[in-house]
Amino acid sequence: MTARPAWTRGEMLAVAGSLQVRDGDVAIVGLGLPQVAALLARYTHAPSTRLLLEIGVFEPDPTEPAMGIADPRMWQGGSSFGSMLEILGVMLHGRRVTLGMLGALQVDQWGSINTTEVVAEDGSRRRFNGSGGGNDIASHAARTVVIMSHQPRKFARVLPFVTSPGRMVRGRPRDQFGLTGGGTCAIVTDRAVIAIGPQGAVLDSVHPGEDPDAVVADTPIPLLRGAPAETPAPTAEQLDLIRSRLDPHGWYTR
Amino acid sequence: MTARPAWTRGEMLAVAGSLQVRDGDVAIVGLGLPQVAALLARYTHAPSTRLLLEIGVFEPDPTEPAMGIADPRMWQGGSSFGSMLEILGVMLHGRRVTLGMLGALQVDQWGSINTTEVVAEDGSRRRFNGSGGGNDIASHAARTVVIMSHQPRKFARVLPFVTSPGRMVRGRPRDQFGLTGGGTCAIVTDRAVIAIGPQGAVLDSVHPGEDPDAVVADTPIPLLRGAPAETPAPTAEQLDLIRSRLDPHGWYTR
Amino acid sequence: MRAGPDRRESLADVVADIRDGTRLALCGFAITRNAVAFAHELVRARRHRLSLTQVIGGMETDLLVAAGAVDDLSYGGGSLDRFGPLHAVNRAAMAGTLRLVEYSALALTLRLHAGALGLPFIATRSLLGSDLAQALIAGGHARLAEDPFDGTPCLVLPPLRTDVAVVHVDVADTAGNAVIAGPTWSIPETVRAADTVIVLAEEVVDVGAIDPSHVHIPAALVHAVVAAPRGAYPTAVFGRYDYDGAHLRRYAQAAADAAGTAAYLDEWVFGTGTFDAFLSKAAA
Amino acid sequence: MRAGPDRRESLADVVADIRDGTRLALCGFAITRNAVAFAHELVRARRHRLSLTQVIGGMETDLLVAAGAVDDLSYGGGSLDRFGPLHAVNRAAMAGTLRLVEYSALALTLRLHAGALGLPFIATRSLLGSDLAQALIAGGHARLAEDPFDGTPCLVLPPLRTDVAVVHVDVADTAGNAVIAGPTWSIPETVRAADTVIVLAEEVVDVGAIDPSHVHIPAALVHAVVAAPRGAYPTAVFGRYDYDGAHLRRYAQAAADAAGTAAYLDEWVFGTGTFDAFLSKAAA
Repeated sequence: MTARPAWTRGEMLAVAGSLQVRDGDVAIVGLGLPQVAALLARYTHAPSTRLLLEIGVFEPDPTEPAMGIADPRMWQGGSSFGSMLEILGVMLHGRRVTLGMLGALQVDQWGSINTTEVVAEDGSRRRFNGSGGGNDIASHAARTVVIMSHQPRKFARVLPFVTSPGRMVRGRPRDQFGLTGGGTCAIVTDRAVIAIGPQGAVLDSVHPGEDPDAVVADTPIPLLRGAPAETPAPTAEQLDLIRSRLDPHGWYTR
Repeated sequence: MTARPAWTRGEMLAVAGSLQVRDGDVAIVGLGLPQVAALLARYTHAPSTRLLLEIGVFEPDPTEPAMGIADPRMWQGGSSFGSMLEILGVMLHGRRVTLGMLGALQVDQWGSINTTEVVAEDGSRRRFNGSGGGNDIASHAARTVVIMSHQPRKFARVLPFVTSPGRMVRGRPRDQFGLTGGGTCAIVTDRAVIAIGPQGAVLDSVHPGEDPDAVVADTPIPLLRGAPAETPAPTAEQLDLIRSRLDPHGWYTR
Repeated sequence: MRAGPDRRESLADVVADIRDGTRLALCGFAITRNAVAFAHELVRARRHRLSLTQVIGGMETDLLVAAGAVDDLSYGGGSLDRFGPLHAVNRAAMAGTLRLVEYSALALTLRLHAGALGLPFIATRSLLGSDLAQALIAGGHARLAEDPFDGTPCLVLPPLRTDVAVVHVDVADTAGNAVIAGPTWSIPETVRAADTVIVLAEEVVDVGAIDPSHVHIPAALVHAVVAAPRGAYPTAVFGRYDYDGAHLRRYAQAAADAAGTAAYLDEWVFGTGTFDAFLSKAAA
Repeated sequence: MRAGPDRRESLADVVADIRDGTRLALCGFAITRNAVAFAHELVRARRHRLSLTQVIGGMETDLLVAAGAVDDLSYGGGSLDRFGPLHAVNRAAMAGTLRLVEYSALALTLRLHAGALGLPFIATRSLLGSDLAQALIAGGHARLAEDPFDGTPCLVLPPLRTDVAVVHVDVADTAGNAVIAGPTWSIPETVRAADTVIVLAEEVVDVGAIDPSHVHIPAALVHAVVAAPRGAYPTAVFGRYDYDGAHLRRYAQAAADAAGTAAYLDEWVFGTGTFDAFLSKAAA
């Protein structure tokens, strides 16, 4: 019997996501959990991380949780405000961004991302939000980390739509297309961290209490099981930051 | 015997230049006399002219004479300040500029301009200020007017250097090169107005007191004499504006 | 400084000048700074066959599509942030009544930037390898090319211009010089790529009241200035008012199906008659 | 808002980091906002073989060339406005000791813009038909191309980046967020195309003292902030101080020949030892 963990799956996801941030990263983050994970990193092990928001905000320091990138709460404390061309153009396309953190509707084994449309089992299509800056971030950031919940339908060997390219696209390495960034290096879920390397997807770590085989079974893409580590459990400091400051209403982590 | 005119050659040049401005023009003006001529037009027959300065000034309304485009006196009263990319890019290259007014070291019979280097009779070369925004203005303004003093050495059938293209370059119409603006439509000097049309240079008008034949003799480019009109003489209002407001120290017109 | 032309107009007047088939650009972003007052008036004027361009779609986009005003939409995606997706856009696209041309946010911004600058075309390394690029190339909106200097693959995009851009700003003077507080996303490029720019402003001030170093949209580009206090409601305007989460949620729920969408438009757009009445009803 | 890193450095420190052969970009324009304090320090440090880029050259450019610090200069022309031409630049170019690569002001700005944005290349319709284009094409700095969408001729330019850009601003905070009053010509593109940005500021303020909506150069791009009050003298800083016409005239007269140039440098740059001493001497 396992003791009931002292954190939610969403909290574990935010913490595991935050660990992908390296101190000194220049990071562009997408809507939702990536925002929480990036801010958590900045308040803990990666204080000199510089955050950028595609809407045109440099180094925000929000004091309230936000409903998305377009929620002015997220821009509070910004060091300067500019345009999207400044963030996605000068900073990102100009190769000054070391880390992109993105959500995904679906991913494949090379970390390519679909945020455009899904196809149900009956063949019907359903549209979603499209790229926004997602394609640009996945194209140009030195590293891209995908943050999403771990549901089998969110993994696909062949995506119905490649919104944003991973390490390989259509069987070819990404640099053959002229892409400048390094591509997806990790898919962080609420159960595990899947590293995307030259050989494809590798189970890098499973979160405390998760069984690697069960995770693999619920991950319907080619995935090297290997001998995954256990993801560090959330610390009291991390949980306190999430609960008191970053997501007090539990919009993202509960 | 002619009575001594009640104005200087420079004042006549400023006035003749100003008459090239049409009310409603969006005009980019170069350093010196073009500034005086454009402002004179705006204060007289063309009040809704919108002036732009390549340095990044919209609609300046200076109250003091300036030593050039980079003299902050010239920016006073600007409606807004922006960048060169805004003026030479969005406004000019984006085809919103109807009139460019430029000085020139030398011109040819198609209104091409040299502001880069001249070759003396002994073959020695002498460098000048280069293009600045001049090439861009001559390339993209719907009409370009050259304003300069009338000296034979400033006219050349074959320029030693084409800094800015006129109506024809190297024997080919300008649009064959992909240029978007209309090219030079007039060369205004302190003796005459030379129109540049599909057939080349035509003596459009001579200033009061000038002999058309003498002007042609001092204009060593192919020039159709025809039956030139007399340029309207400066009015008292124009002279007063020049002397009291636009060029009180006579830097440009005396 | 001269007084400058007085470009003030009423919302009704500027909407009257927009014809069916206009290539319209909007400047809102999800739940912030949407030209909702303008969108309402356009819906009530029953304009059709608009060709819409917007880097990131939001409530204004969804309202116009919901009303059947839009034939095609070029965008870089969109949503109501966590309040929901653009239901009307997604439904119309699935039904085939709306032609979608989809970009990344940067790629569409670059097309507008090229349009603004009059560049013959613009090259990027975004979109490469994606299905977005495949669809754009198939539609004639992009081409694969080689960098002429180093031979590497890239994507070239044609400039994009529109007839009219509508933007909601904080302050504008009567001549059109406009100021935006906070981030400006693709507003600079969108307004500069339009032949006609309509500025809706929270506050309209005299010429001379704005520091010329702080102007985001120069008067030389602006054709009409419309006083529209709270005109972005229920979306947010940074430093002035928050989005109304309850109203956004109400809209997102209604827009989830066609009947709900029609009922929302009837009640909140057609039924109110004016934006002031809409604001009063929403505040009640 | 967080305090941000403290990027303040002394002028001597930033100049010490600039090596012979550096690709340096300057941001002055003729007689306005030249980084004269920086240029003096660089001359005194006897740097050589610099590769200089500046959209419009001015006094700072001429001083560095006069001191023999520059091997090549990419520019769009330049002058001291009515005070004179860039004598040292023109003389060195004629003598063959300075390689000039000449553009129009827009074309060079576009190259820097492409460098800033990481575009593979950028297309323009400036320069077409001119001898400037001929020379650039011959030098590998431009190519004729066809618009891939409509087949019309245009010119394509490769992106241009530099190692270090130096800019004189009005106000900067200690983290590097910088504000410029008045027009900004090609400063935005020049600083964004550099790997390292050095900001010289009339005033250095605490983080938080600058309205983030008014920042022209975001701290994320800046590597050093140097307090340099009156550091643009004898050129002008809009709203703060005028150019010194008498000193500019003195320089232009001296620079008309090599001996006068050397004498000017000896007296006003080497002889003063520090920029403060130069300011005191000039005010005497």
